[in-house]
Amino acid sequence: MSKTDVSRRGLLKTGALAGSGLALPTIFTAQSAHAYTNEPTGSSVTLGFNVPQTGPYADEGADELRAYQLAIEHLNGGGDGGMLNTFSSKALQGNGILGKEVKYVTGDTQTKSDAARASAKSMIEKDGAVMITGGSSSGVAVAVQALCQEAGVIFMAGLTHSNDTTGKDKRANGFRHFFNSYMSGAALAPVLANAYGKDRKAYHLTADYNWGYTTEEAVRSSTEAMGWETVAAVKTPLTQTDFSSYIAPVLQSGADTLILNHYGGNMVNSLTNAVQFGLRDKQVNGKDFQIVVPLYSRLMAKGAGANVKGIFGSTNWHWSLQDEGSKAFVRSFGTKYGFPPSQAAHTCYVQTLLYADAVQRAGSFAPCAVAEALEGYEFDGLGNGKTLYRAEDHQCFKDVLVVKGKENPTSEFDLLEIVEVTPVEQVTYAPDHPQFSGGALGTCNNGA
Amino acid sequence: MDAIILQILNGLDKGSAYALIALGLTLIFGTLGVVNFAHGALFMIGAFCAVTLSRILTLSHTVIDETKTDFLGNPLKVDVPYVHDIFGIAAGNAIIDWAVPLAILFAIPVMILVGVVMERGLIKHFYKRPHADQILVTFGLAIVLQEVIKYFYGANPIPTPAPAAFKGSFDFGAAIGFDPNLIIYPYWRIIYFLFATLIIGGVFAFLQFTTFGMVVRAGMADRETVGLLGINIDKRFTIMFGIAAAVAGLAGVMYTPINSPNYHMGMDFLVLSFVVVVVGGMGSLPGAVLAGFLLGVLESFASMREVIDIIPGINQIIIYLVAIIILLTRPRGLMGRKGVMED
Amino acid sequence: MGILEVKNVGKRFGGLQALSEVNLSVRENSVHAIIGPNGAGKSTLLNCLVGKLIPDTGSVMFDGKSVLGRAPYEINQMGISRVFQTPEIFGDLTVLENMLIPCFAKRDGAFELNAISSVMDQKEVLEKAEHMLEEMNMADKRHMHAAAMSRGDKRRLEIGMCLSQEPRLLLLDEPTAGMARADTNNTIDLLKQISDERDITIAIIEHDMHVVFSLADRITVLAQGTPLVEDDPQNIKGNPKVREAYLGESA
Amino acid sequence: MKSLTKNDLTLLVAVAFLTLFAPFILNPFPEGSAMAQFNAGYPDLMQRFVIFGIFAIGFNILFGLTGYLSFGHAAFLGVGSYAAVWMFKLLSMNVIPAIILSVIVAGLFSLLIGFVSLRRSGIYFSILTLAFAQMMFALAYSVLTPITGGETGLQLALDDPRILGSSQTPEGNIPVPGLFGMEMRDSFDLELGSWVFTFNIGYYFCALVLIASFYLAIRIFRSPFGMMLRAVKSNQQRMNYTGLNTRPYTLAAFVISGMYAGLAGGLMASMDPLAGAERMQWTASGEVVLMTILGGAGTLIGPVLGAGFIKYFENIFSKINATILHEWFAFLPDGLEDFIVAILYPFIGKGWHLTLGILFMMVVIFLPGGLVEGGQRIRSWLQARKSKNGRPNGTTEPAE
Repeated sequence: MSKTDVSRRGLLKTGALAGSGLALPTIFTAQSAHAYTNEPTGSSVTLGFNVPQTGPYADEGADELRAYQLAIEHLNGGGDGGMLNTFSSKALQGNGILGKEVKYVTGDTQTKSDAARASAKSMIEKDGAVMITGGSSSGVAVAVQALCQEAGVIFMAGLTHSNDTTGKDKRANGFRHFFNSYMSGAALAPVLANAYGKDRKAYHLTADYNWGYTTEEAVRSSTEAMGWETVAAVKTPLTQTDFSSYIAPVLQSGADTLILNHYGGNMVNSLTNAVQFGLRDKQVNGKDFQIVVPLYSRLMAKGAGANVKGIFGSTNWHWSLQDEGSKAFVRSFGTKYGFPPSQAAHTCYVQTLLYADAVQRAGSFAPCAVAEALEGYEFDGLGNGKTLYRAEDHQCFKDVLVVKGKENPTSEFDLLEIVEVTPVEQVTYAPDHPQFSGGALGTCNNGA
Repeated sequence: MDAIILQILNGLDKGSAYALIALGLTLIFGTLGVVNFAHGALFMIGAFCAVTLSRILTLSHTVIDETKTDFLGNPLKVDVPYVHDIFGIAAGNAIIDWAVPLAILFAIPVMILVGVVMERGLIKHFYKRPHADQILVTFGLAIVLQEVIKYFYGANPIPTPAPAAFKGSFDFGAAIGFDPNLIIYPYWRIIYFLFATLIIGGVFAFLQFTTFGMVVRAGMADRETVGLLGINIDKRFTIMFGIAAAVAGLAGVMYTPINSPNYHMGMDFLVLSFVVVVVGGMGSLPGAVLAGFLLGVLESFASMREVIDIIPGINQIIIYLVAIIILLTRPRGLMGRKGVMED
Repeated sequence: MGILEVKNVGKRFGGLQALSEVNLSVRENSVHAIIGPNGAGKSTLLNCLVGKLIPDTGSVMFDGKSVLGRAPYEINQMGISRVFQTPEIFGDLTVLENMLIPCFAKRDGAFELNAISSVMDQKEVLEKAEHMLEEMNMADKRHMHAAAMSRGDKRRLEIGMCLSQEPRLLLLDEPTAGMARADTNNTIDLLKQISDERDITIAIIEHDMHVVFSLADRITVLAQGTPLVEDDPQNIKGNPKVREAYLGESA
Repeated sequence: MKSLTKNDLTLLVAVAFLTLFAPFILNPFPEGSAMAQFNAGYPDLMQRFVIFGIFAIGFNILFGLTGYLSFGHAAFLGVGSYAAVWMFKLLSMNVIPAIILSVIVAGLFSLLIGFVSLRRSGIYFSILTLAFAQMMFALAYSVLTPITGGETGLQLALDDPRILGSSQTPEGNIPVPGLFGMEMRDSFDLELGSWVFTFNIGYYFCALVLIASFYLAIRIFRSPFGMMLRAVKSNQQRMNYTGLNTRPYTLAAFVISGMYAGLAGGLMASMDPLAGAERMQWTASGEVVLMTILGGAGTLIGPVLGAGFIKYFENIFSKINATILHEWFAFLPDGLEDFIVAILYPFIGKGWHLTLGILFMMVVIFLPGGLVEGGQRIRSWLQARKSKNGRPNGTTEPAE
């Protein structure tokens, strides 16, 4: 019994030791000694690339990482400079950022919000990253964005398409270059009305989670505004792999258009299933049955193979664009890696450049200074034409591409063709648009 | 009415896939007494047999087409499959087109080999270990197998279409007097259903009518007695494992046109197939098949929008809900024997 | 009126009538043996007595209270302990722990959430367990894993565990099955000693006539699910019906 | 409160030492050195070590003692997190009420699920727990989005009502979880030469909770209740015929381990106020099974070691990429360097799942007692060597 007393006293003692540590700031430097989180003091600055390296989106993550490495190379003055040469801002000199050499660390999001936050935290706490970027899903983007807000670093979102990222879950330290559900709907609707007529009955299959909800809502309201009718909207589980029981009843409902609000593996499977059912060979209400995929990505198109042929969708960017910026980027990416970049690679590359440029213009890595430099900033030459980083919600406004699956692809990367470049005016919305309501940016956080 | 017929049809089709996977799982459990968490991985490897064969068939050499350019402005490199050179373009394309059915022939020896190696190399040492250990080691194996596949084939799904001849769907409704287009079902899924029934029937016939099958059934009933009779049951069980692996593999091969295969498809099916086996009753072959079809049909009904409108989210949980209800009301599943897996 | 009264018990498994019209009365403080050829229904009867099976018909009264429909642990708490054919002990636990568990069960009942105090602090229970081990001559093995002991020791331990609960009725299911002669004799001596020294009733199911006639005060012969005769050992030995049905076969 | 045995006391002191000095132990390499990437002494990972340690300790009370293999324990961690975040949103940013609520909520859920699932044993029990957890995950991810935040997870917002405390800080930010004015995220750096050691308040809070949880686990292991649980695993038949009702014992173990999971979930939310549905998925439950087995099921220290091992793998090992490998082997001739990197590459960095899978198989095959058994084998091997050198040795210690 005396032994326990020893252990209890021992506990108290060690507890007191820990307590005394807190009370001795002369030995311990509290982090508040820095002006902001992870202020780079040496000759280099570290950026954190948080991309899925394991799990179903690993290939997309790998492409994002390639783009980041290319961007770092260009920022440090290596390679052919890529889009630095076409970027409207000439602040960056090719000598790093503010003269500091750019280094990077990587983390694995596993496409899970918990894991993504863990890897982001590790890059912030252990590796001293001053900015976090990347990701290939909205859940991850929103989670990491909130984390960066708390930690006091800048978050430059990668591939995230949900309205919420710059809508109800927006944060002052987070910025998104990628387009969103609303823009997809707004860009697609006129093209669809043009191609398929204004008298259509649509059947939505929607992934049963946040991104699915916002995409369905956006596409629905835009197409209904064009005169389409929505016959039904059915939610499908994230873990679903065989969509036959959802697709089989579509024809019975009298719908003549199927809209697949799915992404990734869900989209590959639902589209494959729908095409397999021969829906596109059918005639309903005297019209050819059609399928629409609001958000396309190249990896998804690759997974769905020949099934994408002739199917409309939207993307943020495509390598076949012929503006100078896109051409420069495709050239340096293609030369380095042997194949053209995906839209995920593009947005990640651009986000890195935009961040570096903002720091350069602000003259500081302090998140609030960077945020201020990005807010309301207008630029060009990065592949999407004239673009605005809107101050109210930190969303980029730029042209949106409506694409369609190519009938005769010449290679495994040549799967989509651009149908229309929807001008930015058509996809712009008011900051308080109902689809983006709730939530507030808050104030920027420099951290401790 | 038409909607219900359609979902029954659909449920039978889904169920045939579940039944096929659960059948192999039960076969292994029933004969060897091993809970094989790597069974989903066998299904996945089967699917990748189809991918591999189609890759082999499309092995190419590059020809430079000077008239076209690639995305960087260089002359376009065109891949020409060797089968084009050997059989001519038309015949070559036909062979590539039929890669999935051809993969059946390719997969059978591969899967039997995989199964036998797995049994001799690993499972054999776990007959006497607790079920928990078996679950854990095969779970580890499943992780390893899927990571190996991912290393070689990437994380993205790989499209593996059915032959062009099976494109489109059959109009059941029109055949039985409904309006056209009300009850349609894809040809390939009908083929899958028939294929599954064939395999299930084949396995049952094999166990019922061959001497080998009789010994195995006796072994499933009472392993020790058969051992006492001096029959080399272990060797037969190895073969049985190979057969179970082949069944899982073939299920995978034929599944590729339905869903593009990816490295985690085995894990996706794993939980579900265990639910099927447990609902059917551990160790009962007819139970596994029955439960497969039952869950397939119920899942189809639960995904009807009329049902979801009444009970939101039911499509998310139906499988688990059924599993819980059955296990609580029928402790040994639908057709399970007493005393199996209760320690 | 015996301490255990079995009246008209019948049990059917599908097409097999395992027990029918079983009547049995075990007198207090006696040693009562139930014998019979294989398949006579001895084990089924035993399972009906301890709550593992519920008979289709009839009644089983222990000390004037019905045991039917009660769970095994409840029947145990009424004062019936059971020794199995193959010793059922806690193989992963030490011998001392094996003995502690029935002692705790005796003191605390069917369930007690006693998660904070250490086993080693429960002085009176510890003492009782140690005492019982000594009585069983196993004190030197107290830190051994129970599974590592010989079969005879396991049997002793099991009997000791049952006795530590101070049961009024001890049921034994072929306690010497598979034992060497020496172990069998030791077990017989042990049971004799128990029966002599304690205020306890013993019911034993046994195959081995040597054991039966060494121990029993009274014997019931079971054949094809129904009692053939119930009498004193000397009368049983001479009973021609028994010789024919049972002893004749085995001789 | 009576005595712990000498072994248990040593173990407790060792755990206390390891956790309290973790900032030093986990940062053995100087900042900026090539080995610095193997340092694990940053707050987030240290917090994870101890939080998952608590989770695994709790899981072990169920699995290690009773042998009931639950494949749905992550669900309790999940509901614990949700409860804590809701507490932050509605009541106050103090972690104490949040953690208390998460333990209670997890306890209630485990009572309900345990009551139903424990009607069956063996693999049927595993499947029942798996089914419940998957249902909870699926619903939390989709239809329950208003309560759980769905895909993005439940997080704090600038307009949370928060009865005790303010919705926003004066600077217009969301307040952070704290304990009577100490913010969980606050850290102090100690620089000694080129070494930097970080002391984080949140970590020390978790560490104290871990030590308390570990102490409680020792008490449970050594209590009559713990002995009964081991008896359940060993022989349920004998339990029943000894007048013991096994069901309440297993249910109590299930609820206790569920509450441990809830505690871990509450702590996780206190360190990082976001609760995602993925932490309830069956793979997350599988992870805690891996931790417990890898460390050594049924032992006291094993689960803590296993948790640390897997989290280290996930967070440190996974970050080694090809560039770093090339740096390591740069001293070799080019051809050889590429060759070695090519061989190692599939197993490290993003291939860490593969290595973990192989390792896990190895442990199950060769070391069923996990790392603890490995340690014991090494120890007895060393002792055998010692005694060969002339000193006789006593019996080996009973397995811990």
